[in-house]
Formats: sequence, C-alpha cells, structure tokens
Amino acid sequence: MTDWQNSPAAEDYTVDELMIAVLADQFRNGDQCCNGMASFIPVAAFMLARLTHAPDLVWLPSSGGLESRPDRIPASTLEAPLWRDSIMYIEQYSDFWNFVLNGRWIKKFCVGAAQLDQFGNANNSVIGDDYHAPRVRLPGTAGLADMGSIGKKLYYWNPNHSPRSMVEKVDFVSAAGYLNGGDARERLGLQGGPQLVVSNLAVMDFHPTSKRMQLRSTHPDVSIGQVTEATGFELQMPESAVPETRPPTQKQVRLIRETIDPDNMRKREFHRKS
Amino acid sequence: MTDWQNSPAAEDYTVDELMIAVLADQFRNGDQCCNGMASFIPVAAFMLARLTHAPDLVWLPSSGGLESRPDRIPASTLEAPLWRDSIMYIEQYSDFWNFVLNGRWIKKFCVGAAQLDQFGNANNSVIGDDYHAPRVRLPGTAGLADMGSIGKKLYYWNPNHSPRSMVEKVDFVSAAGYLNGGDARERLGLQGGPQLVVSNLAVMDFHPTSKRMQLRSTHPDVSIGQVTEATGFELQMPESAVPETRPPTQKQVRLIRETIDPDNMRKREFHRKS
Amino acid sequence: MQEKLTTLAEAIALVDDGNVVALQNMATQAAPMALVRELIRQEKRELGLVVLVGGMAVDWLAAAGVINRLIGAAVSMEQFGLCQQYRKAVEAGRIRVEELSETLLNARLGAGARNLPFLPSRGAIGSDLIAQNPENLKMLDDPFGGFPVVACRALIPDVALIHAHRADRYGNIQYEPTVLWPDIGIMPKAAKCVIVTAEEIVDTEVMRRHPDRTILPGFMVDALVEVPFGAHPTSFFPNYGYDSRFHREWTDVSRDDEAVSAFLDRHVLTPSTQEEYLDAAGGVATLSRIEKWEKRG
Amino acid sequence: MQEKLTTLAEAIALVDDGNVVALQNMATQAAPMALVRELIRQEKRELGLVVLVGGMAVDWLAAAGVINRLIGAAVSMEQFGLCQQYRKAVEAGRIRVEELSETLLNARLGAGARNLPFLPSRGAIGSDLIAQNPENLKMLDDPFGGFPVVACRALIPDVALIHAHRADRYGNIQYEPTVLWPDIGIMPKAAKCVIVTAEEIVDTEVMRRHPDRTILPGFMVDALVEVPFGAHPTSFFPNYGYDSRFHREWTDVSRDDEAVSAFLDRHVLTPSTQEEYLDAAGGVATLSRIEKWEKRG
Repeated sequence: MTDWQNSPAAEDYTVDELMIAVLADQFRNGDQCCNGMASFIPVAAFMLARLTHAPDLVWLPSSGGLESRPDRIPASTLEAPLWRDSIMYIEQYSDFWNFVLNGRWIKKFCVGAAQLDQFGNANNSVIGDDYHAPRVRLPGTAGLADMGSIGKKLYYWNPNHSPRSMVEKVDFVSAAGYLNGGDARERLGLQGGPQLVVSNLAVMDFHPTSKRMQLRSTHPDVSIGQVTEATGFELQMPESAVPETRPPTQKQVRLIRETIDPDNMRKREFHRKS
Repeated sequence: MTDWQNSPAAEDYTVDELMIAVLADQFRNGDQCCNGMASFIPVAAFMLARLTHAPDLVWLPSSGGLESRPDRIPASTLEAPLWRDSIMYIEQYSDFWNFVLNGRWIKKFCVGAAQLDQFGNANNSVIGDDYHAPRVRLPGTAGLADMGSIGKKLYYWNPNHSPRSMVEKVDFVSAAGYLNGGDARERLGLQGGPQLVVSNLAVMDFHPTSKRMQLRSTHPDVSIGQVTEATGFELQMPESAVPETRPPTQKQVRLIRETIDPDNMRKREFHRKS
Repeated sequence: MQEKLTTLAEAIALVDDGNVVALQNMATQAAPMALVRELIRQEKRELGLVVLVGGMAVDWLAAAGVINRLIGAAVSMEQFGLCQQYRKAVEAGRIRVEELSETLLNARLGAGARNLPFLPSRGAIGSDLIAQNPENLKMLDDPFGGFPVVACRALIPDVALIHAHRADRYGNIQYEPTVLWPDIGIMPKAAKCVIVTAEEIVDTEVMRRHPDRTILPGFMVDALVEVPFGAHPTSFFPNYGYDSRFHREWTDVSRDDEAVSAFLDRHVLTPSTQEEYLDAAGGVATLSRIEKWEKRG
Repeated sequence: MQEKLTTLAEAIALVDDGNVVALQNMATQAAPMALVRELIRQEKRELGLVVLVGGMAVDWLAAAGVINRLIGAAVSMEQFGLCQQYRKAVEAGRIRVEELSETLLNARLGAGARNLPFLPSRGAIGSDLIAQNPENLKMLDDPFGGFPVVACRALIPDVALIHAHRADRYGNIQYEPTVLWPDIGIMPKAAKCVIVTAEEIVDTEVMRRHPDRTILPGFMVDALVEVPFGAHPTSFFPNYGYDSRFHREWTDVSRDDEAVSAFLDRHVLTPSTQEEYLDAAGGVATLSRIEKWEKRG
C-alpha cells in the first residue's frame, strides 16, 4: 500500500473530485492516454494517476507536447502550456495520428459526449432529426469518431447525468460505441470500444455479451432509483448487488485541489450539480 | 540576346559539355526540376540553366535541400553538400513526395537508365529474362518508377549510346515510357512521359502519335548512320532533314569547366567515349 | 525567386465568391485573423470553409454571411464555448456542414495534396458520418482480404489561408519552433492557391540559417503579407497567447445580432490597418498581456 | 519513463532469424552500421531487409549471408558503384528482391504505421513492378470513378534499425537539425520493435530544451545503445561525412570473395568495441578527416 492508498477516504470532496479519482483508477503505469478539447476531468485524472500509482503513464494531449510540464491544469487542454518543456512536439497530421492509428500506442482515450446511448454510441454533432437544420448544432466529432473505430478503449465522463445526455438512441452517431449491441462491432472489424461511463451520479460499464450499458456502482448518497430515473433508457443491472463508488482518499483530494487544479478548471462543465 | 547567347559556339568542348548544354536548354525560368542519385549531367544542366537563361529555375535534389549552395557539383548528387545553406530541408517521406506527387510542382525529372526502348520505357532493375536470377542485377528503380507515372516530363541522358542501352524492348519496365506506344499511357490515365533522350551521339524525342523514339539532331561529327547503328531498334526519322545539335557556346563551356564542375564529376559516367 | 509580397487587399482579391477556402485554426489557436477580417471587408460570399477545428474566425465569417458551407471536424472556442453565430446559421440551414472526423479530413486533404483520387481510413467506421456523406466517403473492400476501409475522396481547396512566424519576400515560410498545428501539415499542400500572413518578413539569408524551420517553399506560396500579431485574438505559440478578454467580449455579444454587428463594425470594418485593429483591441496593454501567455483565461 | 539503454549485443538479440528488418540508409548516408555489424557478428540468418536505398550495409549483409530477401527501391553506393556482393547474391538467386518504387514502399510502410490494410499510390503504374508483385500490389478502381490506383499492402517490419544524433536513456530520440533522411520519417513507425543507436546519450533535461528535435518518443523505442560515429563509414549530417577511403577500400575488394572475407574479419568480426572498430578504420586521422566533410570523394 502506498502513501495515497493508505490515506483515509475523504469526507470533504465534491463529485468532480470523485469522478477524477474513479477515472484515475482506470489508468495503469505504462498506459498511454490521450484527451481532446476542454477535457479538464480527463487531464486531472491523468495527472492524479501519475502523482499516485502510475508515474510512468504516458499522457498525450491531442494537440501538444509529450510529457509537457504544466504546473497545473491550464484553461485549455490543448493550448500552448501543454507544449512547454515537453520532450517532443507532436504534430497532429503526421505524428499524432501515426502514433494513435498504430494499434500499439495510445490505447486509451478519455472524453465527453453530449449524448450517450444504451450501447455507448456517442453524439457530439447535432440534436434533432434534420442533420442539415438541427435543433442544436454541437461542436462536432473532432477526433472522437476516429477513436471510436480504431481499437481504442474509451472512457466517457458525463458531468450532467440526465435523460437528455443518457438517451435510448443518439440523434446522430458521432462515434461508434457498440452500435446495435452484441457483436455488431466485431462484424465491422472494430476492436476496443467504450469501457466505462463515469457520471456525476454513478459508474457504468457494458454487459460483456449484450453490450448494453449497465450500472457498476452508485456514488455515495445516490440511490439506484435516482440513477435509473436520470437515465433515458433501461439501464441494465448487474447480477450481484450494486456497490457504492469508492470515494477519493484525502490525499487524492489534496493533490487535486492543491497541486493539479488550484484554479478549479474541473468545475467548469458541471452546470447543474456538484 | 544575353551574354551567354552572344558567346560564340565553342570549338573546344567535349560531348558531356554538349549534353549538358542541350539539357540546360530544356529548362525554363520558373521551372521546377529534380534529380536522383549520381546525376552529374542533370545537376550540371540545372546549374548551367540557372547561371544563364533561367536564374529562377527551382532545383530540388530528391534528397536534400531547396536552393542549397554547393560551390560546385559535389561527388554525390544527394549528399550533404546539397543540404548546406539551403532555404528548406526537404524531408523525403512527406515533403518531397507531397511536392512531387502534387501535379502543380516539380514538373521535370532528369535521369539516366541502363536500358531505354523505342517507346521510352526505362530499365534500371535487371538485365536478363529471369527476374529472380537475372544476368545483371541493376541498382533498382528508386523514384524513377514513380516519376514515370505521375505526370512528370522526363529527360533522359545516356552517356553510352549503344545497342545494349538503346534496345527494342527493355528486359523489365522499371518506369513507364509510352508503353506499347500510341495512346497506351492515356488509357491508364498517365500524363507526362519521356520528352527527350540526350545521348553521346544524338538528341531524340518521340513521335507525337506513334510515340516511337525519333531522331531530332545528331551531334557534330556524328553521322545518322552512326546513330542508327548504335541503336538497337529502328529509330524513326523526322519528316524534314536531321539538323546538327547546336554545340555549347564558349561561355557555357567556361561556366561548366570553371564554375560548375571543376572536379570533372560529369565525366564519371562516360566509360567509352568523350 | 519570384516576389510574393503584397497587401491584404490584393492577397484576398485572389479569393473568388463561391471558393472553397481552407483555414488554419484550432479552437483558440493560430488562425490567420487578418485574412479572415479582409474576407469580411471585401464582402466575399458563398465561400465553403475547410477547417479542422474552427474557432472565432468561423463565428465571424458566419455572422458576416461570408460562408454557406463548412467541411470540418469541429467548431468550438473550447473554454469560451460554442460559436453561437455559426451555430445559429447551421440551425437555420444557412450553412451546410460536411462533418468529418480528423482522420477523414486529413485523408481527404492528403489525397488532394498527393494527387490521389482518395486515401483510406479506418476511422469513423460505424458512425453516421459515412452514410451522411456518400459523395465523399465510401466503404471500400480491402483488396487483400481484410476488413473494409473508408475511401475518402480527394479535397482540393481553392485557397488556403495561413499565418506564420517568418517569411522572406519570395514566400519561403518559416515556423518557430516547428510545425505544431494540425492543419499546417497538410492544408496548404492540398490547396490550389496559398495566401500567407507572417509576423515578420526577413531577408532570405536569415531563412538559410535555419532551413529546418521552413515549412513551405516559396514556389507553393501565391501571396504574402507582413502582419504583426496577425493571429490575434488567437494564440500564436511561442510569440503570444490567446486574448481571453477579447474572446469573452465576443462570447458576451455573440448571441445578440445587433451587438454582433456593432462588434464587427468596431473590430473588423472600421480599422483600416493592423495598427488600428490592434488599437481597437486594447493596443499596447493587450499586446503586452498576451505576450505574457496568461494561463488562466 | 522506462529505461531503454542497453548493449549492442542485447539490442541485436531482439532480432530473430527470419525477421523482416527495416534499415535506415540512403546510398552513402546515415546507416546504423554498428547494428549492422552486430547482426553479422551474431550470425543472424534468413533476414528480410527493408531499405529505401541501401548502400554498403546491404553489401556486407549479403556477403555475410545474413539476408535472403530484400524489399526496397534501390541498392547502390552511388559514386562508389554497385554493391557487388549483393548483386552476386541476387544473380545467384540467394537473395530474392521485392523491388518497389519509393512511393510504393512509402505507401506499404505508411499503411503499416497507420494500421491500414493498404495505402494507394499512382506511382509505378504501367511499370512491371506491379505485375511482378501481385501479393502486395493490386490495381484498384477508384470508387469515385477516376483512374485506378495501386493498392500497396501494409508492410510491418519486425524490427527497425536506426541511428540518431542524440537520445536520453528512456529512448526519446533526437535528430539534428531535423528529420532529413527518407526512411526515418516512416520506417520506425511501421515496425513492431525499434532499435536505436545514438551518437550520444544526454539527460532528459537536454531533450526538453529542443522538443522540436525529437523524432521518436521513448514509448516507441525498445532498445538504445550509445555509439559515437555509429554511422561510419556512411555520412551523418551535420556531424560527419562519408568515409570515401573506406568506401573505396570496400569496392576494391568487393568482387573478390576471399578479400571480402578478410575485410569483414578485420572490420566486423575482430573489433569487439566501437573504439576498436574505429581504430581499424584509421582511428583519429579518419575521424578528423570525415568531420571535415571531404567533398571530392
């Protein structure tokens, strides 16, 4: 047991800190992870993992430098502070995609989506039925559509778990999850896929054969009923009892607040809760 | 008429100098030209053109820098002297081929081949019938096979015009010329192609419709009979009389000998004559 | 070498109404904003915009009615939020979006640059992007028997707009320290015409001291203009950071058409020189602020 | 970060008989010659060699019976002539050649690097290279109705051998001034295992001063060895030129199998360290000569 693991569970923590701790736990020493725009929670999770159990975690912003040394999370998770003092500038057109598309490197991508459906398909494109006159034009898929199809393990974070963000069927598949479930991905030759969804209410994963999203744990003080009510589809229940999400340790919270993100960038996407 | 054009025809010149002058005449101001390995004659021609009628000729070695400033032709036409003081290092995998494959840039390639046939197909691969146990293994096609198919104008030089180098049919098509002649190139969607063959005996081009190689001019003191005898196929004759190749001017010869190639690199490939 | 130096007005005169224009940009980074403003001043119309991740430039061009279609992977000002004018125009059907993932856009541009009919990708397979775009994306069997790929049709923009750190008058373009932004690696190589603004014009001898910094050779560049702080309010590493105050001012007004019009008047139409533009954006105080790379915008 | 520093013997122990080995090289330039000599010393057999333009390294590997196939665009020592041992082995059918043009080889490696089944090229169409190689090259119709392309099947070498200017012990690799050689841009990115020699090992802090010089990240590199003058007798811009005397010595003996054997004994098998190798090649006098970049070899 190392220092941070021995640290007692925090009592004073917010849900963003819990989500960061849950995500950090997904990344092992030697893993290679990657984030996109406005990804404060993923970046905080990478930084936390590196400061605790995974010092050799390779973290690569999808625009920026390798092993850069921002003193804290900057206001942009793609901007120049993430190039400073890096070991290598990773130019996007050739190097970044050469590394990512090659199956051997950069195996995990941590990202958000405006809509996620029961099979982990993601939508960052349009809300509404008419693609060319949508109710809401979202930013667009950027690199997420690629990450969904090229064998990466995807870790989704959702700061606003609601029937609007967790939907039966996404209005537009910006990135492939398990498509219609079952072996639909395999039939197209797609490996990897969504592994985990960490929301402000719960942690979810995917049933091994049906590939439907299922509840893995509920956060402290959140009931299963609250989660299912906030979910726009029938969330699958595991065979055994649903445990409570492990809260962050005191040491983890201290690292997040004092070292990783003293400017509270991580709170920015939490509009309604936390 | 500029200085070098006013210069009288040289009387003291060698055939390599004549070939360089003929090739230099093919390159206009603003043209973009390119050479491969061991290309002393092409490089001398580019340098001569730049020192006379085409100061803005862009010359790009297929490995090296843009507008480098070798004080003279170095012993290698790809090595580091051609990177020194350049304006841009042109990395081969991405930049060089991005520029070359794009139809808008680097339109002319000047090169030699071990065998050329009556339709301008080139062989730098193998002599003999059995590709996997050839009589002679030649260096290989390098970038020539590409240049033959991507719309470039090709200028061949041949220091040893003989039935062995000018053959009815090449043993192996390392680079497409006019294939079987006529519109064979067009049918494959290939533009460009061989424009001129400058040998130690004569200058040849290609008939506009049959695409067979035809005599354009014979070098001073070379008879048409000498050329046809040294050619391994029936060289086409132009409708009008065959003129004599214009010799280099005194100024051109002086530039070649004193400025461009005082080390006589250009003589290296002339085994039998000159 | 041919002279490429000219004025913003003459450079942008090379852009015709209806052209497909590739724009260097990445959320809050490295957009050739002086060229973007000149597009608006010259009242270009019905342009198609190619952009990897567009930011304020796209919002301005949408607000000014310059563009009617966009080919790109995302439009966002990252921490400053969505581009509201762009969003409104798309929702109203005034801008048609061809959304591509990054590898699909890179493949389309890569094919354009290399004179290939298409390049394949394995990205975005299974997503709706492919069925949505049959004209430019087609599933294609692997001739060697593996899984299919997406064939991405060559995209050749009419014009590419680029901002750079340094250039000589012949259009040789240098970046400091090297190619970093996503789109500079391929966009200008695919375009038929390349227009560049540079922070400074230097002597060719200066270029020769660092040939490794050169990212575009003069023969690729059609027009060049010296524009210091030409990427403001976006960042231009390592010279200056993005102007967060300016971004917030824009996002504050960007939902209100009248306020948008006044903003564009003040910052785009009225200033007739780069100096006047920079003065309207806060002058020396702003420049010294962004040169400090404020980190907490 | 993981430690990658090791010895030549341990690095080359990663190469198995029968492997496909990609070799950085360009006629007289930048070959990882210390790694090549170690392949010979360890008596590797039946290797397939991937090389854009191979030089003396290929001739040595052919002479020593290390390789039985070659995938590449050319083999030549440029002004020093053909590689006679290689040529003889091919003519005798002991080395099987898969000849590719540069764009076809780049496409095969590019597909390998990007996990694509193939990449297309328009190069070499109409040449005999395509019909000669149906396993890896296939004419493919353009799904958008244009002229066909050559589909170039992905090539994934088992190992890539590279020489670099500088590295840290974690395998981050820098080139000075930048990527120049043809193959370094893609070969190591396509290979399953990357072995690097570097002129010098420096502290990671030194790397961070020039992130633009880094061409391979540590996570791509499997083994790293410090070998000063590790490219001798090939050139290594800007550090040193090719050794023309050494090249001529080789070409003088290379048609004569006995003389070849004595040469390899003296220069490859006998020296047990890089210092001994350099001494056998003329020691300090040679080093100071090649550092002057003799121009008239």
